[in-house]
Amino acid sequence: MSTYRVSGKGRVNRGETVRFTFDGTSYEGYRGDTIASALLAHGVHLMGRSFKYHRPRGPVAAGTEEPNALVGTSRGKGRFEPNTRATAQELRRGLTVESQNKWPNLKFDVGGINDRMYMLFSAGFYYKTFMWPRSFWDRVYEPIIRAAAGLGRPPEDLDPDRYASRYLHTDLLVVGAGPAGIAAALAAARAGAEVTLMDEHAEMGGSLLSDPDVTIEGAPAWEWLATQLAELDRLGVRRMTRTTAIGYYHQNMVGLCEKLTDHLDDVPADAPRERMWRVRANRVVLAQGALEKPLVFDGNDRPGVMLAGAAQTYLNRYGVKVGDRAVIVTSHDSAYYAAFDLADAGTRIAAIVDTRDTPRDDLAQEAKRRGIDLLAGHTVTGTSGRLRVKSVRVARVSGGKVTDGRAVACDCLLMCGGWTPSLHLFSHTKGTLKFDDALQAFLPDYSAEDCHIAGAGRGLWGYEATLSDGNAAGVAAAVALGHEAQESRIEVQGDRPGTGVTHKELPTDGQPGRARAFVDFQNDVTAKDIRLAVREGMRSIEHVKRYTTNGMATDQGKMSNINGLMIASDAVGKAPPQVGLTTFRPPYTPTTFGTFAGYHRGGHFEVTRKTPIDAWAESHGAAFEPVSLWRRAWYFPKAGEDMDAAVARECAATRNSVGIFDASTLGKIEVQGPDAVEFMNRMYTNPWTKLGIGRARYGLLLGEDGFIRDDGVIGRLAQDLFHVTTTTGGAARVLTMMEDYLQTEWPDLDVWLTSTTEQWATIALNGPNARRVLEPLVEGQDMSAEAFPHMSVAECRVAGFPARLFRISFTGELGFEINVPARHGLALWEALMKSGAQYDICPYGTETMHVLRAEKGFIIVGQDTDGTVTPGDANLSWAVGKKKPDFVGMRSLARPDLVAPGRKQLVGLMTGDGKVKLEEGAQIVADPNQPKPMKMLGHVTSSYYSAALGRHFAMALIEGGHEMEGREVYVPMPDGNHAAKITTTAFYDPEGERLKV
Amino acid sequence: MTNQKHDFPWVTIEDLAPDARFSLRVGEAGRDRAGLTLGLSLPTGVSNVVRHGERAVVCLGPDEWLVTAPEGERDAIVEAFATIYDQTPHSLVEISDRELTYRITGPAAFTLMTIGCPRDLSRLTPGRAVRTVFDGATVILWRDAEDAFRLDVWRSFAPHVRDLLDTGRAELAAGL
Amino acid sequence: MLLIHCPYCDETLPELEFAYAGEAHIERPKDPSALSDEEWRDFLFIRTNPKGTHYERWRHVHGCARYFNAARDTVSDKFLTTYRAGEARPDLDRKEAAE
Amino acid sequence: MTHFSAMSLLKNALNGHKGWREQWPDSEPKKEYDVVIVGAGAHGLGAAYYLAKEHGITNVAVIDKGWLGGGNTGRNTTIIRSNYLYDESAKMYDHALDLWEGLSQELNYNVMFSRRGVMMLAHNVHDVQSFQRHVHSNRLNGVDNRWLTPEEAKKFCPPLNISRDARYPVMGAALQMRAGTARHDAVAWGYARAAAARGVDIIQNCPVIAIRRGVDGAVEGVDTARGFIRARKVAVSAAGHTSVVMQSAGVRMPLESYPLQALVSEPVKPCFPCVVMSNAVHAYMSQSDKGELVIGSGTDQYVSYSQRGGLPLIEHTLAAICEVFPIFTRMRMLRKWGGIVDVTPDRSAIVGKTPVKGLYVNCGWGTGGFKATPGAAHTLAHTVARDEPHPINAPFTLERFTTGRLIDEAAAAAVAH
Repeated sequence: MSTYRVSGKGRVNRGETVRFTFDGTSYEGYRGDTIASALLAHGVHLMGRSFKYHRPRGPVAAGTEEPNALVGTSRGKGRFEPNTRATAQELRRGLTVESQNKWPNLKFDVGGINDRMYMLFSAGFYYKTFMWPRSFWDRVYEPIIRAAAGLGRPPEDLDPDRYASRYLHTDLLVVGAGPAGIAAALAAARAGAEVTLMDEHAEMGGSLLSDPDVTIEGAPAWEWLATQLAELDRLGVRRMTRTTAIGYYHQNMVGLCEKLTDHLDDVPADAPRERMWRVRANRVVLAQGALEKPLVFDGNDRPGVMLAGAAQTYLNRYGVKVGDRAVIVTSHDSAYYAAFDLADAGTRIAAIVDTRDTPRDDLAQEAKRRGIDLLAGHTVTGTSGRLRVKSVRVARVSGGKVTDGRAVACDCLLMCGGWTPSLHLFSHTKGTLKFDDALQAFLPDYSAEDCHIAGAGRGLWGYEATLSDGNAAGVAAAVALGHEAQESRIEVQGDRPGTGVTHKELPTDGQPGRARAFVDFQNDVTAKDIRLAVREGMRSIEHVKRYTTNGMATDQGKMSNINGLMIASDAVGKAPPQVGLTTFRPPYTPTTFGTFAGYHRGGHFEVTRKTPIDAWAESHGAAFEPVSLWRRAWYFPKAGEDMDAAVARECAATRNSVGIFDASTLGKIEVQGPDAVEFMNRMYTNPWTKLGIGRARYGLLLGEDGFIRDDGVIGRLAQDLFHVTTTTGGAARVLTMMEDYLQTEWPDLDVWLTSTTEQWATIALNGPNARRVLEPLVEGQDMSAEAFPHMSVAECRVAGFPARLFRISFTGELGFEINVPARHGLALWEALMKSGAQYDICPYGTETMHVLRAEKGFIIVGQDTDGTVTPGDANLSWAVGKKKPDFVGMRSLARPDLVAPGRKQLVGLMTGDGKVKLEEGAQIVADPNQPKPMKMLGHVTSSYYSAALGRHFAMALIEGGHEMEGREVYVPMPDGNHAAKITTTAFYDPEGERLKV
Repeated sequence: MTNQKHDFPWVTIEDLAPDARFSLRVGEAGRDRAGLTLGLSLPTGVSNVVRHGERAVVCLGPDEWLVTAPEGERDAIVEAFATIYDQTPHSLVEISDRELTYRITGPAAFTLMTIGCPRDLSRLTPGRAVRTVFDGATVILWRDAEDAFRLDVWRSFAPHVRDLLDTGRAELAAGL
Repeated sequence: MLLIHCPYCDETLPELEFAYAGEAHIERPKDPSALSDEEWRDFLFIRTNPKGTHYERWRHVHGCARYFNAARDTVSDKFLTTYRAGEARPDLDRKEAAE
Repeated sequence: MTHFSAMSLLKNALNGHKGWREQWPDSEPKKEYDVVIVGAGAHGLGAAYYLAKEHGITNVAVIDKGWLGGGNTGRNTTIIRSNYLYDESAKMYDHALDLWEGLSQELNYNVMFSRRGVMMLAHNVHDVQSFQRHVHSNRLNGVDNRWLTPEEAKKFCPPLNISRDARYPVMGAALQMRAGTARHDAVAWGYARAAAARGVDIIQNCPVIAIRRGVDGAVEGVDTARGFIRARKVAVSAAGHTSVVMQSAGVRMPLESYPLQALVSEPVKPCFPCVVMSNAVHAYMSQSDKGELVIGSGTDQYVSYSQRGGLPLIEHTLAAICEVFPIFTRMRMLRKWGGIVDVTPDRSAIVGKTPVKGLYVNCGWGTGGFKATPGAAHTLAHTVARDEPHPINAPFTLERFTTGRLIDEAAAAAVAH
């Protein structure tokens, strides 16, 4: 069945067959195969369709740089992913593979019509048309363009897999376990360095896996490799395979993505699919090797046309020959070795077409020995074949003329346009590159990070050179880490050194304007597209890239960038470095969102803070609302109640008897020290000096810009000790702000700040019966109105627990806030519920709290203020110490616009009959019949139904509102314009009689 | 981590019973006196721990110490510090209920900590403790031994941290 | 993610433990009320925002909780030095020469 | 200028595309211009275009240190909307939106403005209040914006997770149907081509070293890497680099430059029909015409010109995307990149005159500059031509930082642009 499998070749496990399907057909491969190698073993080259022209395509590479052979892969519901590289995905049992971007099927694709009309779809064609008629863009053109674009189909189901992450600190990280990387790791580890070595493939060895016939230090390559890996293990080197270095970040932080289960037949329970390693390395060796370049000629994209090095890899690593009759076209010596290996494995080499005039003598001899026709000084001008290449047109090039064209039959065409040093990660560091004129390649220049580049990444070629260079890099890294080490040369017999030349598109005897010479295979960018872009004024490579989309496909230019640059620089008439190289950007290969999200999915996306009383609320049916990171009980609906009904009941119960509320989320800060009062004076608008011990006061905090930032009740427990409370959302911000001033502006103050937010559970008890519920539980404090008046604080015991007890009210009712150590919060709650049972004590949530405070005109920072509101705007001038020399934000209150008339000020708003609920956020106008855009006076900040008032009421910020009391304004809402009268914000018990108990 | 599978992925996560904990803040001038009050010499240098009987004091910042003691010693400590306040101004705030504590022990404890802690833990040698971050939550991380850690986590963040520790433990058990 | 040396802990630690806190050496005026609107604006809002060495504040928020100062190159993001709050702006040329 | 049309495309297709000429010349600087604009992003190029077209001022140079459109123009996630809260912002962005709608035809360059609708998700009661306030305010300002229930939001954007159990449940959304995206490069190129056709010089790879002022304090011109260029009016539109350029004229700015990252996924078939913004979760996403999911990340915390950006931010961004759209965990990130955004203390732009005679500035757009492009360019041109602001950019002064009359969208709503 697998006619192209070569016996005795490859590293796949012939003892273990693995069955999979491709477009519904079942195939067999071996353990260790990729999808591509297994399909090629069955003679299947056609694996995909290109992006724009829907041209039939086969694999051109044998690694993650593959632009053509992209497939959808699946292992069942929720485990489908598009755009998987068939050349990198290992086979596993039951793997389902589908081809992409075709309809109805891969062999006959209607989208191929685009290919017939290619002259219309030139670079940037869409910028020039689809503009008329104007309305057609939305309704006709764009939907068509969109439907045609995109490669694979998107995932549709929830992903059952997990993703993980870890931090790793290492002395030396070696990226790439080819010959240079292994040599570097070994040299450093031998010198005593702690080393991590990683590689994106399933096994280490890099190009050695494709070159078994070289002899290193006296041993055959694979034997040498096994020995080295064993020694690395002995030396304790951490070796990671199937792991890609995706990005190189600041100060030697490298992100690695390790694929853990995609190659496994079965996924173990609790096993993550992929893991992000955030590695911090003291030194880094980048040994990422080099990528083979395609040659650019008409028809260079047909299935069966692939990189020579890829063919060599399929043969030696997977034991698959990619065809029976091959033509090689090359500008580099390396392809000769591919040709020889294939010839030795039984593929007929119809010709080696060398674009250079004088091939290396020894290579020519070797070709001759094998009876291979060597055509030096030749070019390829075209290919034929629809779903597989059938023949290649070769021609002589002399004196710039292309002559003597003839067709050579073949079933595969192996090309090599030289090699590009892989400098992606180096480029992430903002390291600079310099163009090497001899190599016609960019090489690393200045490095911004502590890293070394080794091997082919530095433009070196041949095993002795790269191995020795790797050794030198490992030694250099070890020395930099403080170890002693000596460089040594690693000797290689039967080495495969080589050089080559770099081309723009190959010369042709055809019409260049008609040539379909592809540069970016996936995005269907041809040489003439690039020349057109230059002709249209795109002179920078970034412009060329963006105009043509060259290098923007899923291989991110690994195949196309340098060829594109060569052609662009030729068209511009400048040297390549003057035209520029587009920046390589992370990730090195596309990486799943899941890997980046890691553990932060579902319930673990972000912390959900819960109070000690949360569990009680949950078991009593509370509805919750998120408030910053907390979840808070919103209301406690009884059977059949909606939110409005529940809130009305909770409000009434509290006003009529007693309500209980979990206020534990309030921020709490202990301010202690001899200068505590001075510190408070400077931070808050209020004066604190005269606040008595055992007394509490409402505190208002501004930003330095004069606008309200936070508020809360502050109790003085001792001469030098304040218990500060903040809003729930403001807790961390306020403490940060206080620390900032204390540490950097006023370090002379003797005062210390400690967060006690979570030390205390805080329960608010409000209502005329609050004292009756509480008093029986209190020890050590006289609870009478005389001994413990409104705005008092005391340390005592409540329900047997040590407590800080406040008599304060955010409702206008007799109110207490009891703070007990958090572990006792729930017990206290239950004790109060029990004590309050005879008064029908009613638990209430944040919504009722909001209504009750609004009835009293108390603001919620962030709801009735929005970062542009001053104390005066919010009716809080009384909270500003008039005699204080300074406090945070005071100077800003005197800025021109903050004292100008027409500021938005907080007022009450009452509609006529009280039946209308003004929407929060609704805008206020003087004349609802004016044309749009209307002059808006302000907006509704809070709006509720009040059980106590028997009507709806609202608060609003209105321009000059304080001067407008009694005036009528309008609130346009979707259901019509509502007239409303401006009032004060003291809606309920304006004289505060209810507190006098 | 293909060659690390032989690591015995064994790790235990325990909730510890609360002890008495205080945040102690005092300037340089009062440091000796404050130490004396605890019957020890306050450690200087962030991450250093000094123990005295069952009391342990870790230096968290230049003027900040975390004091831990058996619950029974709580009142004595409060009273002792109250008596020195006038001569030695300081701030002693009880935070026994602010944090919950997990103990993580076993050969894989170190690896488990690396799922949430960005620090180089090899530099936190046994016997030391620091305030740091674990999966976004501020924690006090104690390294009691090579393979024994403790995490003090703010009460409302603790379930989040615990959840990740449990996930990590399951991952280690799966061998991947 | 940057690595930052905390001058109080004397350790070089990951950025995740730190919070950036804006430009350094902008001292709050002793008597803000004496300032003109323009002077007050300069204090509140005007920032150097240099392309090059930036003197800035950080807080070791998940650590010793101290605010401190740093000189950092905003082009490379590399820290040139860090120093304690209240210390004078370091002479970087001299520092370099000494090292 | 060759007119672009289906006919011209067809004609050229038949002759092998030999007829296309350069869309704009790569000009050498002249000794003197009436106006020099520093920064050849879409804002600067657009201002040059409107100077020429609406004010008849064609002796204009747009100078850039690199290639045109290479800054934030070519690095943003192309979201266009105008449903801002404050009248000042709503008017500016709605003015821009009006211009966006006819821009392809006006420039004879398809900028692919796609009215896909921008949906902003509310995840808590505060969000609901804030977005409702936007909806109300926008309605009275004549700006399209409406409120959707979670179910309506899901219908509009099927990948959305509206489960009540989500860590950040969707409690509703504000939808601006007129909003959408455009092809960012095309905007720069379209303005460049149209400006050049009217005689504007576009000078690339020519860093401005300093703005030169005369003894009277007024602007005299700019010193560049290619020598001094005289001009009595200079407009700085240099985004993240504005502080540095303005400093050379002795003007210190209320600006800080932060690294901002964005990313795209591999391309897939259409699956995401609109733009979704979730400020509470920090997720911003749309799908490009090419099929890539385009995702905006946040700014790093520190001032930087490195265009680098850290890994934790990307991790958080993609966690946020997976929270709101959990079916996308197996999608792959294709590339991420960084830009430098200039941010003012109130997160609103500065467009207008400066204390220096002849010096104008357009900056401080933070993460929201792309959507403003035609509006900013148009009002900047007006300001430069008349030496007084257009009513629409009049509130966006430098003086507001002295008077305290800030336009603080972020404080008002905790909303990112």
